[in-house]
Amino acid sequence: MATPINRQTEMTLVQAVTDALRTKLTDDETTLVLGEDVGKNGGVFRATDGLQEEFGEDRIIDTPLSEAGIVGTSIGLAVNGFKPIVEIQFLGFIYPAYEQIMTHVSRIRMRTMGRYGVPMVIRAPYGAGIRAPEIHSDSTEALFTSMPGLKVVCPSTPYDAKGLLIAAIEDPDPVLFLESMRSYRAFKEPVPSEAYTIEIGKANCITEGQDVTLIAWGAMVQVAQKAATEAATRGISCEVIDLRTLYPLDRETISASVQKTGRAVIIHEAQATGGLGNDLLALINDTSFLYLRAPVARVTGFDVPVPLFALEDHYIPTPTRVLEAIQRTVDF
Amino acid sequence: MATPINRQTEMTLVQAVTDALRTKLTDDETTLVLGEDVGKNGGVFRATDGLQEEFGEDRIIDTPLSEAGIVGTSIGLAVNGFKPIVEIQFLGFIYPAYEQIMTHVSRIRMRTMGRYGVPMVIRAPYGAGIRAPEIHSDSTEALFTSMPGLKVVCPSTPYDAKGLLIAAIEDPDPVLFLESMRSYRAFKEPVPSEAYTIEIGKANCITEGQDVTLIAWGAMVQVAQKAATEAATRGISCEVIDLRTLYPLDRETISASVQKTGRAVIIHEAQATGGLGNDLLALINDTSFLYLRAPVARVTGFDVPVPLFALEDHYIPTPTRVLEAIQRTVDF
Amino acid sequence: METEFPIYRILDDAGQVTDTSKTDLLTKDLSLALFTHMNRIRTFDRKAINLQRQGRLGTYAPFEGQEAAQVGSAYALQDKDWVFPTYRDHGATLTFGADMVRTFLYWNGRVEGCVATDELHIFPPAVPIATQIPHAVGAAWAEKRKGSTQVAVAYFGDGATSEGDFHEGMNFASVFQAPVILFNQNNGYAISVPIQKQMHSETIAQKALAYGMPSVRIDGNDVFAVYFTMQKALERARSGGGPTLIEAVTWRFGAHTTADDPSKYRDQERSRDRVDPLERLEAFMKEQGFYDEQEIETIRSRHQEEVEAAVKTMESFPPPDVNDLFDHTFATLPDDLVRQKTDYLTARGN
Amino acid sequence: METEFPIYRILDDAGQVTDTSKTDLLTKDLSLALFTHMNRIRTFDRKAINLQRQGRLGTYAPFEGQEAAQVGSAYALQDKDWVFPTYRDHGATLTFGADMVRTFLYWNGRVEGCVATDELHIFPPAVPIATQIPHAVGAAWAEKRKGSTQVAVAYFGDGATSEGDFHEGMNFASVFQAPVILFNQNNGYAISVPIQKQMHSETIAQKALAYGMPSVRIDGNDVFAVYFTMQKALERARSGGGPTLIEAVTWRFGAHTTADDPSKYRDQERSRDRVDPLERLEAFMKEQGFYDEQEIETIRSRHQEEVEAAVKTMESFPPPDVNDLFDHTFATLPDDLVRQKTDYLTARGN
Ligand SMILES: Cc1ncc(C[n+]2csc(CCOP(=O)(O)OP(=O)(O)O)c2C)c(N)n1
Ligand SMILES: Cc1ncc(C[n+]2csc(CCOP(=O)(O)OP(=O)(O)O)c2C)c(N)n1
Ligand SMILES: [Mg+2]
Ligand SMILES: [Mg+2]
Repeated sequence: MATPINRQTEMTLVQAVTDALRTKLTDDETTLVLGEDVGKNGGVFRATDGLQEEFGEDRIIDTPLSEAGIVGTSIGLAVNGFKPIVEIQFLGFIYPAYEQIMTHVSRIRMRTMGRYGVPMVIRAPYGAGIRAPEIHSDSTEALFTSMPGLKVVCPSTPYDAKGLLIAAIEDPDPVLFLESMRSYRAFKEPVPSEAYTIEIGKANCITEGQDVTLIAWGAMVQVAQKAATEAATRGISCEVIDLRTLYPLDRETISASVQKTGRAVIIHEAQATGGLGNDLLALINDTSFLYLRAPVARVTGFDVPVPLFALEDHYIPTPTRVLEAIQRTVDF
Repeated sequence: MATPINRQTEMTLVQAVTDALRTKLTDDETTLVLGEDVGKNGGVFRATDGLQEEFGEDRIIDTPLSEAGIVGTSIGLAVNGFKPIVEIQFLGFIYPAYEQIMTHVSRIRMRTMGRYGVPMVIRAPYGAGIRAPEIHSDSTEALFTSMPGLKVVCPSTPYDAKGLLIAAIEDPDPVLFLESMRSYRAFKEPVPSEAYTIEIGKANCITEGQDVTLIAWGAMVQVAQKAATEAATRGISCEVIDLRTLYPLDRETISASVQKTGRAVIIHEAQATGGLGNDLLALINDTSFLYLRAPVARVTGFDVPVPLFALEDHYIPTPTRVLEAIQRTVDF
Repeated sequence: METEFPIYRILDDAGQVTDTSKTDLLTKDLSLALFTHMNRIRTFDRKAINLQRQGRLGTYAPFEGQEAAQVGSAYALQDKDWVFPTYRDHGATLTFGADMVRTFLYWNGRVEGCVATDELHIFPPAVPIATQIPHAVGAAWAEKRKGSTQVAVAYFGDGATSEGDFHEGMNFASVFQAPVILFNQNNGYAISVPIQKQMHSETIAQKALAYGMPSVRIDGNDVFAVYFTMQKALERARSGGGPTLIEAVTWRFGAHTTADDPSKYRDQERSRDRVDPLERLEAFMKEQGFYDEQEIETIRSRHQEEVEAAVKTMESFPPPDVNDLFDHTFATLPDDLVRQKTDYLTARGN
Repeated sequence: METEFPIYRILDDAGQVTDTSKTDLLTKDLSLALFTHMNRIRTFDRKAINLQRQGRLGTYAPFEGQEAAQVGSAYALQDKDWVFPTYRDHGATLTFGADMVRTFLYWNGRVEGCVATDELHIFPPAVPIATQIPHAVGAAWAEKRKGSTQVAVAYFGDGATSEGDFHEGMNFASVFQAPVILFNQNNGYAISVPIQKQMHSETIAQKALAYGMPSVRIDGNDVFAVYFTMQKALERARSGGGPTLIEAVTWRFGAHTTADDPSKYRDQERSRDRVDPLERLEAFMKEQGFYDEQEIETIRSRHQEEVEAAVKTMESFPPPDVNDLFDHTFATLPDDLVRQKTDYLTARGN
């Protein structure tokens, strides 16, 4: 099938996910999509919409309601020639599969000295901000970035979503692919029709600036950008880094930026304690200590369970809170 | 039962755990011990040895091999008048219960606005260094310190073990109580026969020093102390802090120490990425930025799965590695 | 081993009595009481869907079609029993005595909606599937330890039986002979996944065989079958006979939630052909002469009023209190959390 | 539903044939082959315990008493099948073809011991209980997708049936009709916990009823019963008939592991009274005239030599390579991990 080069379509992030899945389902027969309601229903967010019609029930598989079963069975499929692309309906429902991911998905390559790998992608919508029911809004990425043997990726735009998802599917190692629900339909942008990849492990400096480095991912990138725009009106020039890959971290891009600006504000939805922000902070401590003109600031969720949605706007970092942190950092 | 005051017995850490359990089983009828092999067998490390004989099968309960079942059922017991003290056989086997801990144990108080609390203690041996089989040597404390609504405690001495465990059992909120296997029988010390508590949330400055603050917990406290002794011969004066409580962190003790010494080395068995060291680093960044004369150093496991035991000595931080970090920090 | 699991029913689809051994028990009082609850919760349910459509409520999980299962089971309980519902069981909790205003609040993302009325032991709805099953077992076990005759009920769906927590809860219930009722509403679907893809077993009831636990399969749309089966299981539990699994075969008429489009995965027209549990009960009542138009009309309008009043109260409820974001994380907040709270409130000018 | 689960056996305790329909199949060749494997793994097992006592091996999990179950099941497999063992199933994996030196290495904490020989598909032993069950289901499902006739076997104990992963694996196996054998060795104990405290069901076999899966309960100490039952299940799986649960009732003579003291929880004297599966087979062979003292002696000393040689090779194996601590975490190590490795090795003077 000859794909026209450079054709582009306006897509939302969730459409770009579907497009990436379709691309890989077409060109790699070993790929399978497994999950709850991914078939006829096309997934609760429609990320797999139309795929079962196109690729059949044999490749787009509605599983029982059983996260450990899905992931555990996919391990067996993965070591025996297939590439399972698993959808976990919401990140808050991945915990029943935690053991399988922790002791097997991430360790099988090490435990077999490379004889078996687990080329599995686990896709999971995450994050708050869409007035979802309880436990549907967790952003517990740090539970996975801290798991040796697993990569974690999180796109913030439709373009990145397609390129990163294809890269994740092609990766010989397991990748957790986090999709911000708030970003799913937040905006459209042109996405090339052909296959392309975005390298896992590389951050994206989306706005250059001189005074402060803002680091964010997923839905928080927009929050950071808004704060940066506002900061500009105050004469503060922010460099905005979209992390894209949460593990492994892009040490070069981050340290280069912080060494230039001398200041950093990290923004994430997860709570402060145990958040990925602390890994970034440690990276900056290790690489850029002498460049720092102010403590690294973190704007995060609070150290409380993600609340029911009536209070979620108080929980999620806002441009205002980011701006306050920028100002504090600059004023230090 | 009149307990003689100030009587002391030489005990190992694991004996102190048993003693604390016996103390609370005696004075609080709502306490129950649940776990795999905790009954006749007295636990695989003998932490519950003799308790079933003393308190009966009704209070010291051998459960099915089912961590989610143990924790899930204990939630029901806890909200309905009992204080379950759960033994998870090794921290590496807690993951099947991760969902129950993550979405229920830690959230029920918040979700019911305080109507129901979960006064549960989960005890788990953790850590490497005893040539144990695979998956028996994890130290994934950060998966729990990052969970809002849960406290995490880790004693490094028999005295602390008894006082902290009693405090944990008396706490109205759930506490994960981590017991270093390497410390279980490492040494004995006098432990008072009567009940006493050590406040949760307070660190213990066990050695005062001027040049560098060493922060450690569990088995790493001894490693830190050895390094401190060695450093002293080089004329470097180390302050050694035994963290005792891993969540909530003792901000005052840590920041006061680092503000005095201007340098910090954090030691833990878990891997660097996502380790609790990063929370400590963030705390120091937030409180003591201007006092720091060198980047905070971390001596940790590597970002790899805990290896099978033939390689574990390379994985676990050693006094030598700590000493190198101390020297690097002082020389910075 | 009891291994045949025919569907037990007292009324047939048309409301005719099929188990005549029960005829004497099917009194007017009982019929009317059950009808009243079923009509009340249906009124609530329809209103909630309506409010959601108008943007006055968050995503909502309707239970229309499952009223007999929920009312029949909850009505058999005693006040001091424990109820562990899912997100679809507010019909049961309302019947048991949950506050209607708080039930609405729950669906508006208000944590106040998680807190049960007064002395009732109703857990907040379990959202992670099947996780409430071990909780119910533990609470029931606690009652047994106390020597009381109270029981716990875990509500769960057909899809929930696939989760490990279902299995571990069933096993604990049987090993410790906890006085718990495992009340399954088999509505044929877990969101879009039909039961044939969920399991290879013919019935859910037979799953109890794995645990040496008594079980029964009933017509969950026959409120009498539900009520009397539940009663029997409760008696067994209260008298030390241990747990029972009840499979109540039912049907959800509407969407999985208001965010769901069932026409993606099933023919909604044909779905609507099923016999409505309320209509079935009405047919029975009419046949027996228990159905007084005027009386029924009074009940209906009473429920309309009650629901409207509850909506009003819900909508004039004090706005969410940001303190609640922090204050219930621990019995006593750690210093650092106090600091986070203070910083946040101070910056917001509080 | 098949609901009675009598224990199927071909030989009785004394080695007398009870299922005479099988007599013709109980040939000398088969007897000797099974005997050979059983004797071989027992020799290995006893040596391993010995080495552990001398501090030449780490904590070790012995399987004495379970040789018939492990040999009978593994001997029925084809080379290209998949095996998912636990920490106690190296009797099965050795029979299937695992390397003896590597098996020793495993118990010395060497990751090399996790890597199967050549083309054999043997997963590293599952230490977290029951987690291997879904893996086996997935691997089997993959074979089915490829249109092959290969199967996967999951080995697991009685205690494992309590975990959620057992349940989820069983359900997937049945829903997707995976060609997998769920081979349970019910040795009566999970460490110290007797099966009566582990479950309320009379048998493990009956747990298959929950999944509409065929199952059978057999005397796991009768190597013929194990072998022929396994064969039948394998044939079913290979010909598209889906999964089978086999409950092989057996007994562990020794400790749970060398770190365990069974006298804490059971009478080891009485435990030793059980009929030894090897002795039972020997009795049969003697009765049939299959037992040639000299031949047997040759086999025994061959195994002694093999095991001694393996120990020697194990003990002269190259020392652990610190590179292996890092190198297999990912197919390509991330920069930061390379840095961690280099820093560490440099500081150590490498
Ligand atoms: C652990 C977990 N996984 C997935 C979900 C998403 N989810 C919500 S409801 C549902 C289907 C539940 O089906 P069933 O148990 O039959 O109950 P019903 O909704 O039909 O009442 C799913 C998959 C969840 N809430 N929890
Ligand atoms: C998830 C998990 N929990 C606990 C343990 C500790 N443990 C190791 S073996 C064992 C008993 C297993 O019993 P069974 O399944 O009957 O197998 P057997 O040891 O008898 O062969 C336990 C509890 C573990 N390895 N994994
Ligand atoms: Mg359902
Ligand atoms: Mg066993």
